[in-house]
Amino acid sequence: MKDIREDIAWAKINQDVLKSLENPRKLYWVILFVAIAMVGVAVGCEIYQYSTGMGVSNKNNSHVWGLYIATFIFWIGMSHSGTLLSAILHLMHADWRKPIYRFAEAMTTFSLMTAGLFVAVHLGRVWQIYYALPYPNERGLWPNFQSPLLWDAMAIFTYLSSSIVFLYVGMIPDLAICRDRMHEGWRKKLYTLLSLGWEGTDRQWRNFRVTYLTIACFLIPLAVSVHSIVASDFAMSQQPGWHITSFPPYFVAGALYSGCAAIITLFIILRYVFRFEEYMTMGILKKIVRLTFAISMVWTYLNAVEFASVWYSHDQASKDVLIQKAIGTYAPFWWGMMFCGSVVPLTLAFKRFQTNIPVLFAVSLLLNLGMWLERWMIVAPTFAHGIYPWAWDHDQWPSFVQWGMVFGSFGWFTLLFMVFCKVFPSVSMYEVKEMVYHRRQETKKLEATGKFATAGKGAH
Amino acid sequence: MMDSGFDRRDFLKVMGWSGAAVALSGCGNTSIEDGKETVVSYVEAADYVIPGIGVYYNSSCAQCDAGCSINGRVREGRVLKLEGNPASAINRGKMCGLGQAGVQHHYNPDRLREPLLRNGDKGETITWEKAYALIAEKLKGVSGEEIAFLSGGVSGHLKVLLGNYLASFGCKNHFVYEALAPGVVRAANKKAYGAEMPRYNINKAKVVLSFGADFIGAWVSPVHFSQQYAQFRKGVDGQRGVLIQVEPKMTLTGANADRWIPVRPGTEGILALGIINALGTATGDIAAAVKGYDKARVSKETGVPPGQIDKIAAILKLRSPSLVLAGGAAEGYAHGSQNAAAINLLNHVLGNVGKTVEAAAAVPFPQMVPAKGNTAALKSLNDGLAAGKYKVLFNYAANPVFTAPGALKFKDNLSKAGFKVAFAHYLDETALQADLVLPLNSALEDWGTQVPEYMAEGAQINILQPLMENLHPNTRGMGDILLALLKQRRPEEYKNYEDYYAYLRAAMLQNKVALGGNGKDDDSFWNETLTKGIIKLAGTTTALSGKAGVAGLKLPAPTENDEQYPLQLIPSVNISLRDGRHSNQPWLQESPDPLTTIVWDSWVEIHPKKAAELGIVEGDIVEVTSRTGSIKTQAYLFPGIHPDAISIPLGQGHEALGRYAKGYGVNPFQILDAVFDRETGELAMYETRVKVNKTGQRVIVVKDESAAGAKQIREKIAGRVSSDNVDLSKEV
Amino acid sequence: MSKRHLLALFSNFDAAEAVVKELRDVRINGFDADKDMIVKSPIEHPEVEEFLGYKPVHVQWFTLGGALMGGLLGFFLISGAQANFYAQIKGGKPIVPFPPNFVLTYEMFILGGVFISVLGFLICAGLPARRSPLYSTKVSEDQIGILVKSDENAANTLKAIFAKHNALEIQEEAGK
Amino acid sequence: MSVSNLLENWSQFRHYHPVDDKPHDPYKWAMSIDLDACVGCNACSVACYAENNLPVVGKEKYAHGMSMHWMRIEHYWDEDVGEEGGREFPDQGAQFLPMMCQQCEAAPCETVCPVGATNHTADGLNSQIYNRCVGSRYCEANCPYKVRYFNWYDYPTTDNVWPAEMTQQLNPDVTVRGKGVMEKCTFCVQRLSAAKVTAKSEGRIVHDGEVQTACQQVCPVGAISFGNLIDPQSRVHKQWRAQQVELDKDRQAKDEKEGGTNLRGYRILENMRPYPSVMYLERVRESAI
Repeated sequence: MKDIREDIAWAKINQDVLKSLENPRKLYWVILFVAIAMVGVAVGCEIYQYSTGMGVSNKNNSHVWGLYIATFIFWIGMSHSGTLLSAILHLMHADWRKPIYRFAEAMTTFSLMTAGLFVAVHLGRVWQIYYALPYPNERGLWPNFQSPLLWDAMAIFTYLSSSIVFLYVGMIPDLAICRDRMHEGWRKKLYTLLSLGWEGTDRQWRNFRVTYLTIACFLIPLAVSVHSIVASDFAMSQQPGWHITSFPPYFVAGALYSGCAAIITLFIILRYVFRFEEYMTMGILKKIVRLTFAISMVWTYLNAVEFASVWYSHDQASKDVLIQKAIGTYAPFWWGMMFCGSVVPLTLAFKRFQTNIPVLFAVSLLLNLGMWLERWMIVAPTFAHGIYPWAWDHDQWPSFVQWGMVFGSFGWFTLLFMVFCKVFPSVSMYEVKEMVYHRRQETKKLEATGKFATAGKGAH
Repeated sequence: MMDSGFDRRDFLKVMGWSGAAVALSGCGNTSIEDGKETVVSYVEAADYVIPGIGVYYNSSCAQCDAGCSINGRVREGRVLKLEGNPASAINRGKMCGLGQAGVQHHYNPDRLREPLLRNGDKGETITWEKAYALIAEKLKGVSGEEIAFLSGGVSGHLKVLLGNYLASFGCKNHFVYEALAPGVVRAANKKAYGAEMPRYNINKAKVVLSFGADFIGAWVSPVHFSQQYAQFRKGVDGQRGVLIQVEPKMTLTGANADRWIPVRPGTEGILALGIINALGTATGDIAAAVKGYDKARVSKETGVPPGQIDKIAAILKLRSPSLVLAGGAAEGYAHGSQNAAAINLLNHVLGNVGKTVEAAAAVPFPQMVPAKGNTAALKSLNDGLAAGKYKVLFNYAANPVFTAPGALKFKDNLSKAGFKVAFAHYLDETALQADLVLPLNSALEDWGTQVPEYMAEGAQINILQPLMENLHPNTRGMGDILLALLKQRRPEEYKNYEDYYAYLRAAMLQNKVALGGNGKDDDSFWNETLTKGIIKLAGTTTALSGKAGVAGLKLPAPTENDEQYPLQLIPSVNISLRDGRHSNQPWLQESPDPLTTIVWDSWVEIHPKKAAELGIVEGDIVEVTSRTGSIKTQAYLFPGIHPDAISIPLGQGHEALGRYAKGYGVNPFQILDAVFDRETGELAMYETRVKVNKTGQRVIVVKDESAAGAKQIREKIAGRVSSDNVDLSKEV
Repeated sequence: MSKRHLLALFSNFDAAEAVVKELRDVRINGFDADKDMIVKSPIEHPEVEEFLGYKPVHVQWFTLGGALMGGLLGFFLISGAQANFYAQIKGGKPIVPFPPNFVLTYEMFILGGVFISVLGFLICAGLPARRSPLYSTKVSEDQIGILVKSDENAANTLKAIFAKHNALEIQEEAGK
Repeated sequence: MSVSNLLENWSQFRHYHPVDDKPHDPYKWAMSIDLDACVGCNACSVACYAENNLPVVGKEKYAHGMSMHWMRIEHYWDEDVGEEGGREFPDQGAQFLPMMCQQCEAAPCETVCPVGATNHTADGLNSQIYNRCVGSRYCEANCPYKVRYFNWYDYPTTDNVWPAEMTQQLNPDVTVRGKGVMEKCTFCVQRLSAAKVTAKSEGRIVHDGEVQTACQQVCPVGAISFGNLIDPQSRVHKQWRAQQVELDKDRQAKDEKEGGTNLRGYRILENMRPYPSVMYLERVRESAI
């Protein structure tokens, strides 16, 4: 099955993609409205928590972190898929990434923006959040650079800004297309401004290629560092269940995993909503699905490694935490995580499911659920069953405030993403053209060598 | 470079705090900004006000009757914290949590501020003049017999004034009622030693065998005993003292014992005799009396294994002097006096009398020594009320409606009294029944003298002096009130005393010589006295009559099982709430019970084994029913209790008193049966038998203890070591 | 003598390539193939570079510089901040600990690298650029454009060449 | 200025504390608690409420585990009590343990604070800077003893925490903490600094017994002793030395000895290398009874 038809006319590509920028259908408005409503819920919760105190989120003095941190990790993780597709696959010249990397990158950016909010929401005195910024001040005070939380802040800032830049640079040629195709109006002005007068001259293309490559090279180690830093929030501490060597790779794997799952979800949605069957083809879907399956197995392995190493060690405290995860208060969620994360992906191993949209949609959602549970199961059980028995708490169940924020964060993400899809082309037109072009060249070569009977008909 | 940095920081800190002082005065009614307080110029401040500096004044703690001397920190005319006065032989600069909370009694938002006169079921504010006039009017043509004065333990000049006031009517009905006073033990001691409260030298003893005397927690003079306990543990030349605690429900003292012996409730006396028997040192009629108490029988009746009895006897023989104490758990039975007698007998047999049990010094002013009393007094008052004998009833520092055993129906009888006057700090359960309620100063605003019942070395009189101006303009000291009332009766005698302070000063100066002020001029003597806060006296000691008598010593066999009410109810004394008069002090409510760490509530302690039988788990709401009544509260599984007994702490379950007390927990006093000690007629607190039923509800017990249930897991947290492996003599 | 622009559009790269070759070979005065010829294409297409001949790209130098600058800045900012006069021990670790500083230096290294290379890109690619006199939106769709600049008199020869390679469309600047 | 400072004092900035650092000078505040004396009466805890303006959170919040007792009295039963085949009764009593901030020399809470609100001070305390705290609660998450307490609500403005009258009892030397900051035992730093300032003005160092913590001052059994560990005259110094417990060791030499020693000094979770400043003396159990 082909990733894409070689004979799509370039002009048609422009039309099809640009159609996605035209006036939205009713469904779009419905989704948008729902998203806004969800955000509303979160805002309400935050106002309540801000004015009353962190207490309303129902944590306690030994159980100081909750869903905020867990969901924070979840969103950070989700952001890694974009980098995977656009950077890693780019370096590997896997050109099937081309039709889908744009929205993946957008996903990266927006999930980072969502994650960032949780840092703020989590703070007891969010109004003092600027204390954590390294800026010269008359008090001669600086944040504590030894704190993994600060590394987080730094890493996330770097990652966010870099991926925004990456997204933008990669979009310049398309913005030029939009500029040329759009009728007068604010959009035209916007695109004219953003496309920086791009005309696709040889000089521009030359530098463009090199730049894009360099940033890609930077983004890969960056992405890895970001999630291993998030991992060190836990691994650097002394708490049982956190102080584990394999955490950084484990987190990175988990990140790629949830990212890929999310890509499948959005792939399917976009394909349906914007009628992108021509570009987001089954062939590509199949490839992502296989990739996801592979990563899910990596994740499963690292999970096993973590348990094994804990079990093998003499650290009784860590063992107890592990046991508590399996049989304690959090057991249902922990087993849920194991099921969603390691069992559900097995369906992806079957050919007939690899292209079955409804199944894939359900599975991808389950995988994401599993990954969210994973993050929660990293944070909570250690507090419930730490080193110091006297402080073991009585099963802190997150209050509606915490749930509300988590709920709202999905709305926030959707909101950003929907707006993006209407303002910017969510499929990279020029790269799809390249893809089509190269495929055509290949078939030509094959014909020349007489291997192929069929001739891909040229567009002109 | 670093040092300079550090100096700067220290400096900043200090600045910081004075800043804080201002900042925090912003979060209260003292804020100058909201104009609730007039700005005072410190140019001509009163000499005791040094802005930003805490000054300390000596006074006395009135939270319980132990009579600790305190040292109050005062700043900008506000008392901030109470610390112990090192000069006092009783507490030597130390304090207990209850005493610390004195400031919260003083600053309590629920304190009474105005005299209240009953108007229907509401109280309306009246002036003091009106109140006094009203009292005078009500007393007109009322004979002495028709007046009753109920009070808690009073001593010092207050007692003198009170006496004089009652005498002015020829009234003999002064009922002194302290719900938790060791009435039976006093009587037993009087018999055995010739003194109600001899001095116990715990610190001199090598072994302390305590029958339910919670001397560390809440018994007689805990702070003093705790200090002795510390010395006792250090021991002489590293020979650490051994504490054996015999009681059905583990008290704080039991929790600190080397051996805690869960004896079957009520058989303490039998065990004591059994030990005498096992000692085999007794002669004559004592030997004859204990002959029957061989190990087999004693062990069978008390549930203490024979080996245990041997061990106790052995160590008592080996290590002398020892000390045997009889406390709450031993006296709270119909045969309480017998128990106590048997236990005291043990002291005689061991020859402790004169060594660890010594004669206490007494103040040479008999009229000032504390008036004691227990439920027997309340009972006779109750009978009187039931018979409608009393036209006027005064009530001071007692809350019988809350603390009287339910079986007495005190509240109903109280309504039969004609005119009820309550002198109170809070609108407590009893004050609510009164017709006239007069608001009192807190102990930190008041003048007074105090004579502790339990005297440490030598005798002493404690001075109470105000640590600050009246918090509320319309409260009065009890002394002032009595004086005012006396002036109604005997204007001539008292006209020279403009207020209680004047009276007190005059009275003290009268006895200047006796009080050790010989040769000093009045002012310097008086100032010295106030500065010290204590007057130490040689005191008079009457030697103990060391006669060991077994006459009339009969111990009943343990009560056989009562099918209907299978369990023994032990109303335990919580170290900070005691009889509940201080339940409205939030620090006490939130300081966890040491053994269960439960806060803000009541609970039923049940042994896990028994609980398993009854199918009860922690947090089950159970109904505890006695012949008198029933209460519902949460269950707590507690290994430190005899399986045939359950225990509910006293002090909670207020229906009034204030925001921090009302509606928290239940009041076990309500379900106590009217069983009294045969000899003294005091309440037999431990004789109430109950049954326990599940109600089906379950709650999460609010406690500090974690889900781990007070077990050490993995890491060594609280270390312990066998006495063989330590050498205390080497320690600093 | 005044110059004027010509823009020719071609349907595919082969045609464009042929044109470029020819324009290089023919000697037309007032027209220098290296300077006066710009190829515009809708896709990033390596072959274009091949037949246009090698032109150097300098972005990577910006990258290198940026990364190093970021790294150094990062390390000294952090260590300097740790060592200011409020220096205080934390957790018994040295006041200037290497592992954390390494992590942050690493991040700053990347941050610098990314930002400066983008800056480099804009500079090297001459963006944002003023729009060239002749432009066809076809270029951003599916056609390859060749923009040349020549003297009046050379224009016709150039047109001829374009026509020969059946240019789809030839635009020319209005004469002055 | 900072960078030059960095280069000048490079060697100083590279010390590990306390293992290869010079000892605090002239002060190192430390404590020792005799569990054989401690009777678990809670007086220290109440004293702490009085001295340090701790809020009384009330039943509901206490139920949620939001209590603010800087000093908590823990009690433990022997492991075998109530277990299968174990003893039915805790007939050797309970074990009480006053637990408060251990003022670790290498405190796990310090490194992780994003804003540096908690530091190791020159006199060996683990300080908490309330107005710098942003409430990330990472310190508590990483505290092995779980002795840090977070202001989940704004207690000064919460009903019945400090009614108008009771605000007059608040200690002006100690700030009242607002919503969203972490707090913990300070070894009564307000008293320490006052004493240090006095001493400095008299050109001497604070001598033993001159300054007491609130809990030490009130303790009826004198289980707590507190003072300057460097001062050879101080009781704490003598006790630590007599017990052969060394501040900068993660396992004490005496514990390596064959058959052990007759000493009962130990520090809790020493092996995690926080180097706590509080030494506990094991409770003694009589073997003859």
